[in-house]
Amino acid sequence: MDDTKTPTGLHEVTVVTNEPVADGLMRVVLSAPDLAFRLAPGQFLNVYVPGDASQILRIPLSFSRADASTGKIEIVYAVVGDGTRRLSEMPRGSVTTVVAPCGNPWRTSAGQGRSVVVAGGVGITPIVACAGLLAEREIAFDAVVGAQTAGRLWGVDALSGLGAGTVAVTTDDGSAGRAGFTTDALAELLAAGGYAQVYACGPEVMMAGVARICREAGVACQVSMERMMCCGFGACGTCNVAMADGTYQSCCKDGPVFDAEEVAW
Amino acid sequence: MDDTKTPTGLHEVTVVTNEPVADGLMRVVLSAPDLAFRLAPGQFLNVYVPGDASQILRIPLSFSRADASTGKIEIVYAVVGDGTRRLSEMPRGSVTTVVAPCGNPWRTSAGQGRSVVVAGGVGITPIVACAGLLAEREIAFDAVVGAQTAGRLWGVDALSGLGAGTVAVTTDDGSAGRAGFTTDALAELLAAGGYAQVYACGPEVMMAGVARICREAGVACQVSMERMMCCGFGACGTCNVAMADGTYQSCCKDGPVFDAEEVAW
Amino acid sequence: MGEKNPSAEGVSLAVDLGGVRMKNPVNTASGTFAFGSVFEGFFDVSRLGAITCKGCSAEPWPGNPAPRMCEVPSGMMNTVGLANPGVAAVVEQNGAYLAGLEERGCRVILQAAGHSVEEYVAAVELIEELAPWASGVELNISCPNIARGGALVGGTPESAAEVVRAVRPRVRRPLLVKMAPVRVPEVARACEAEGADALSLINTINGMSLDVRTRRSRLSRPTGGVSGPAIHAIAVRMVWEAAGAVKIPINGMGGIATWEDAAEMILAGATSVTVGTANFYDPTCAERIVGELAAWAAEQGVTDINELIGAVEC
Amino acid sequence: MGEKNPSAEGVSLAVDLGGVRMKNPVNTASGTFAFGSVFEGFFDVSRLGAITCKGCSAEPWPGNPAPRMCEVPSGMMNTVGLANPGVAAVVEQNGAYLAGLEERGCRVILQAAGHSVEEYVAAVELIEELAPWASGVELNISCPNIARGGALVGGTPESAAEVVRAVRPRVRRPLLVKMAPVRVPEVARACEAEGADALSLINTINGMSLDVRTRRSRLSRPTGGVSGPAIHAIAVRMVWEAAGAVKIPINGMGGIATWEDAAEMILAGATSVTVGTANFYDPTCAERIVGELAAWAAEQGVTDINELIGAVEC
Ligand SMILES: Cc1cc2nc3c(=O)[nH]c(=O)nc-3n(C[C@H](O)[C@H](O)[C@H](O)COP(=O)(O)OP(=O)(O)OC[C@H]3O[C@@H](n4cnc5c(N)ncnc54)[C@H](O)[C@@H]3O)c2cc1C
Ligand SMILES: Cc1cc2nc3c(=O)[nH]c(=O)nc-3n(C[C@H](O)[C@H](O)[C@H](O)COP(=O)(O)OP(=O)(O)OC[C@H]3O[C@@H](n4cnc5c(N)ncnc54)[C@H](O)[C@@H]3O)c2cc1C
Ligand SMILES: Cc1cc2nc3c(=O)[nH]c(=O)nc-3n(C[C@H](O)[C@H](O)[C@H](O)COP(=O)(O)O)c2cc1C
Ligand SMILES: Cc1cc2nc3c(=O)[nH]c(=O)nc-3n(C[C@H](O)[C@H](O)[C@H](O)COP(=O)(O)O)c2cc1C
Ligand code: FES
Ligand code: FES
Repeated sequence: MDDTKTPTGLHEVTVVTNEPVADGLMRVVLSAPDLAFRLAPGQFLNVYVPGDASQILRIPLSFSRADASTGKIEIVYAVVGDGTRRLSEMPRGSVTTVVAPCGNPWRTSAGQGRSVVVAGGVGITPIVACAGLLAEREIAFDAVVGAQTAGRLWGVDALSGLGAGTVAVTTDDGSAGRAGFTTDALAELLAAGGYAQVYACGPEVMMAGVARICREAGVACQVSMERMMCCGFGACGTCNVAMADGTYQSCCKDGPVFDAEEVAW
Repeated sequence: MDDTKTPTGLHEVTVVTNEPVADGLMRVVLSAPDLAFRLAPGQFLNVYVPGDASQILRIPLSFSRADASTGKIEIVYAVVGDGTRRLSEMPRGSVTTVVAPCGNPWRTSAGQGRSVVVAGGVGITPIVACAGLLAEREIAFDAVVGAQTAGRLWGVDALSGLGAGTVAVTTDDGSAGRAGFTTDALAELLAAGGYAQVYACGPEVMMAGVARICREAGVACQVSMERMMCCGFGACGTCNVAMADGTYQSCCKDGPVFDAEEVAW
Repeated sequence: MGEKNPSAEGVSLAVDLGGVRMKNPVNTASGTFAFGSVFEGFFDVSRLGAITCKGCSAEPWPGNPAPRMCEVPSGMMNTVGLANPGVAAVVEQNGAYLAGLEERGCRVILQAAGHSVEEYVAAVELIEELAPWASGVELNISCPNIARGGALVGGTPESAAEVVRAVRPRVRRPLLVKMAPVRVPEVARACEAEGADALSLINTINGMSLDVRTRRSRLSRPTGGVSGPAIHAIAVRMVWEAAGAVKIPINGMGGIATWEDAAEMILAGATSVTVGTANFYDPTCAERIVGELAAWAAEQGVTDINELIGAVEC
Repeated sequence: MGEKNPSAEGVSLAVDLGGVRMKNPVNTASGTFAFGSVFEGFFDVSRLGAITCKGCSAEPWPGNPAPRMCEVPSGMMNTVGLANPGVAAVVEQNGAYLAGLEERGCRVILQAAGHSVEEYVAAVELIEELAPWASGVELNISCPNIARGGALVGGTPESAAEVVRAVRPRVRRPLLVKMAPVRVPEVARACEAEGADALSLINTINGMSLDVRTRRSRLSRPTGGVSGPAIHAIAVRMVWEAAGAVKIPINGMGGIATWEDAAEMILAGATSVTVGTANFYDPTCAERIVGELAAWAAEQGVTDINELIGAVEC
């Protein structure tokens, strides 16, 4: 046990709003006064969605904002299966529980140089949280945001609002920003030089590309990984991530934020 | 296959209203224009309640009214477990499916003499349907309605409205009508003489009592039985009712209405 | 999406289940489809590849008292106890319908049950005599052997072999053996060695559900058979083990309620896919799965569903 | 409602699990509770009767690649593959916490895993040497025996007996044997005959779940272990069979998520009731069940929970 961290516990939360923000993307705001102030950007919650007892496990979700003063937590999530569909149907006022805080936050260091945050798809959620952290610590940053298509894009305004220098947008089909991948845009940014750190979250193949580009450019890189999870707090051992040194680490306890260098891509 | 009956099939239904009518008792009205006209009093429906895939089976429910002209079906049901609780939460406009018509109707005969309908608890549902049938066939009837307590009583108005001569009410605690059981009230009625037929639905122990009283009084008696059911149309063989002749019959295919004389009580 | 064959119409669905030639792989499980006719109000039963009838014995069996079923998470338990009116009555009541179903292109499999080798022999002999129209005979070896203190006939390779050996020469049609979900590879090999033409699995898994207030079983017997989605993953594994252990085809079942469930069974090695408990709550699903499997096969880029049997890559 | 003892406070909950003296019957299942400490943020772990730690081997095992889990109806499947850092590292990292937990009144059971008789012996010898504070040792015989082509160590009475026989003399504390869910009465009797002090069951039931689009397993291995409510009724039946087959106490588990599930296990014959998969999604449930069992016992009119063990009436 790392005694410096808030231990993971069970918290009651109430749905404040739950609404679409893009095609297939929802934003839920939870009221959780006893939890919001304990959350650090990059950590996640394991959310119980009541209703269907045939789906026993909770749903791990990152958050984009956790506001200690209002006690509110914002989560942007994609509706991909039955659990997230049922979550999307939880009306204002619904009460449920979350297991939180789970995992480790993004690591920034005082006086850190200019950074880039890179989000692919719904990876935007912890990236907005990361941008919030950078803003708070007054670390300058640019952003790259990618989506399949314009309709599924979300987060550009949020990142701009948090003070991103430039926000480069890419879509697979070119319907917004430039056609192509976030990695292309990132490579161009890094080629310009002057960056100290990259933070990325998105599909694993994207993060592998980001890691490679950063390694080549000699820029430090942290990634937020996903795994199928049962518990979210180190009890089950199912969320293993293969490390470059041949060992496994647990995505929920040792991650979800990893140094890209340490992951076996 | 009995070719004279509408075969049991799958029908889409829409919730029109779903509201409490007494403590723990709800009334749902379903719109089912292609089904309502096929239902005969005493038959039942096997209702799918969507939402929780861990409960795979449908819920067998009798109906109190099925109106061919409006296409509406009324069901009064008790909230006893998770399935009926979820049914009670289905709002107006919800669409689901029912397997119906299931089972055999009450049997009346032309020119039949004065009858008594006896309902215990939620057994009232098919008894209201029976009263409707008697009214339609212009067969005079009296009624006995029992409940645990006044707050759980429903159906007196419905039966009066259908032309019941007297409606005797009993409650276990005496909070409405007379304290005691429906069987006591029935025994008194039959003692007065002049009855040709009794129709009963309620807890099995009540129906056993009704059957005994009718046998002693020499009055014909039909009962509507309940069993734990999987299918409702003769596919599974789990709804067996022990008969006086030592055989089993199927509650859903051979019943739910049985001649009380034939059942092994 | 497969490119080769985007249209489900072009896919050949016919399969050969140990000599039972089915126009498509969809079958129904014994005890969950009665004798077929009660489903005609839901769909044209002849659209199915086959139906398997409720198990029947030479003499009538009353079965167990009520309650015979209870619910468990994502499943149910039953203790029907193989209630049936005996082969002769079954054929008398359902023979015309079932013979007609064969003519309509749907294979009919009759199931024989017994409590001893003699009873099995008596049951199959009656079926041979009275139901020449049926395409196949299934031997349910998940019955308790009364002479052996109620031990499952199909509980060990030896006892399974004994009954298949006795019955095999008496059945001139394809003989399927319906296995209990125990010691699968060993029992499967024993049945194959004795001449079974195909194996049907799994039967229900024995379970127990207690009312903790009354301290009694929720059924009229201490235990009952669990079926439905709860057992599906276990069933797929057993079908995969059986398919790896024998060369004869497998009739796969256990918790099939959707086309994905059926497709998993096929990938795991099932030649036919058999809908059981789902018939009770989703009575049109068997017929729906026929078309959906065709669409899946097309999507997988095959022209013949047989190419997908056992095609799991692992 | 029982009249004799309406208050849960008056009920004695202590049970003796083959020499492991638990203050109440609630235990946690190996592999679902890590080494206990991660649950301290949810409740005071010392409120439980016992905890069983993740299985560990003499040498570190990496376990299987991701994905190690997938969901199934009312359950989940895992193929963690007994990943563990080895007994020495486990004791180094968790010894202080676990010894402290014993002092706080909660029994600690360490679990030993192996791929061969030699590996089991090596694991228990290390546990004996390095973890004297633990109240009991559980032998997980649901591991594949590498020398026997991966056949389950606990798959037959003979192979189960072999490993228990080798390990028994080396364990000076209560020895529990964690059984695979196969051939339960026979394997149970074999373990008892070799000197096991208690039996733990059931371990996960082997299952298979396929992605029908990619035709691959949803796990990194073809099969995995099914756990959770889906297997509960099967587990209760197996506990009942085991309790009927042996005299030593049973540590019952499989899909326990509520006090009713736990009470069923006790009625079926379990001395202790062990929460597994439910710890993942309802991490406070084990502690909650302690109090709820006391209330149930009071309602049943007993003053000692031991009166309810095996008290099913059928
Ligand atoms: C640490 C962590 C943080 C996450 N943060 C977010 C977030 O902020 N917003 C968001 O939309 N999603 C996030 N996810 C993914 C999210 O947990 C899954 O989308 C969700 O569990 C799917 O549940 P479902 O029942 O709707 O879908 P299912 O029906 O269970 O599955 C649908 C699809 O989603 C995939 N999936 C299921 N579970 C996971 C999982 N744990 N990780 C990755 N893919 C999965 C399945 O493989 C399948 O392809 C996060 C996952 C992790 C592990
Ligand atoms: C032919 C028939 C007609 C019925 N008509 C009506 C009706 O008009 N109105 C009404 O309120 N109820 C009726 N019932 C009973 C109704 O089906 C059950 O109350 C319902 O299935 C309970 O579902 P649940 O999920 O809420 O409860 P569960 O959680 O499944 O069970 C709660 C309690 O109800 C009992 N129960 C469950 N299923 C049945 C069943 N099939 N029959 C009897 N008891 C059961 C259980 O034993 C338990 O005690 C009828 C039953 C049958 C067989
Ligand atoms: C109510 C019921 C009755 C059954 N009767 C029989 C039977 O007579 N013979 C038999 O071999 N299997 C019988 N079974 C088992 C099914 O044929 C099937 O093997 C099992 O239910 C698993 O499939 P499922 O999960 O799709 O239901 C019965 C199952 C149920 C639920
Ligand atoms: C993720 C996971 C890991 C497990 N690891 C072990 C283990 O190391 N040793 C063991 O004996 N059982 C292990 N089990 C099995 C459990 O201890 C338990 O026997 C089984 O899950 C059934 O109980 P449940 O349904 O309550 O989970 C594991 C189960 C799960 C779900
Ligand atoms: S999800 Fe359970 S250990 Fe990570
Ligand atoms: S409920 Fe299935 S046969 Fe009656």
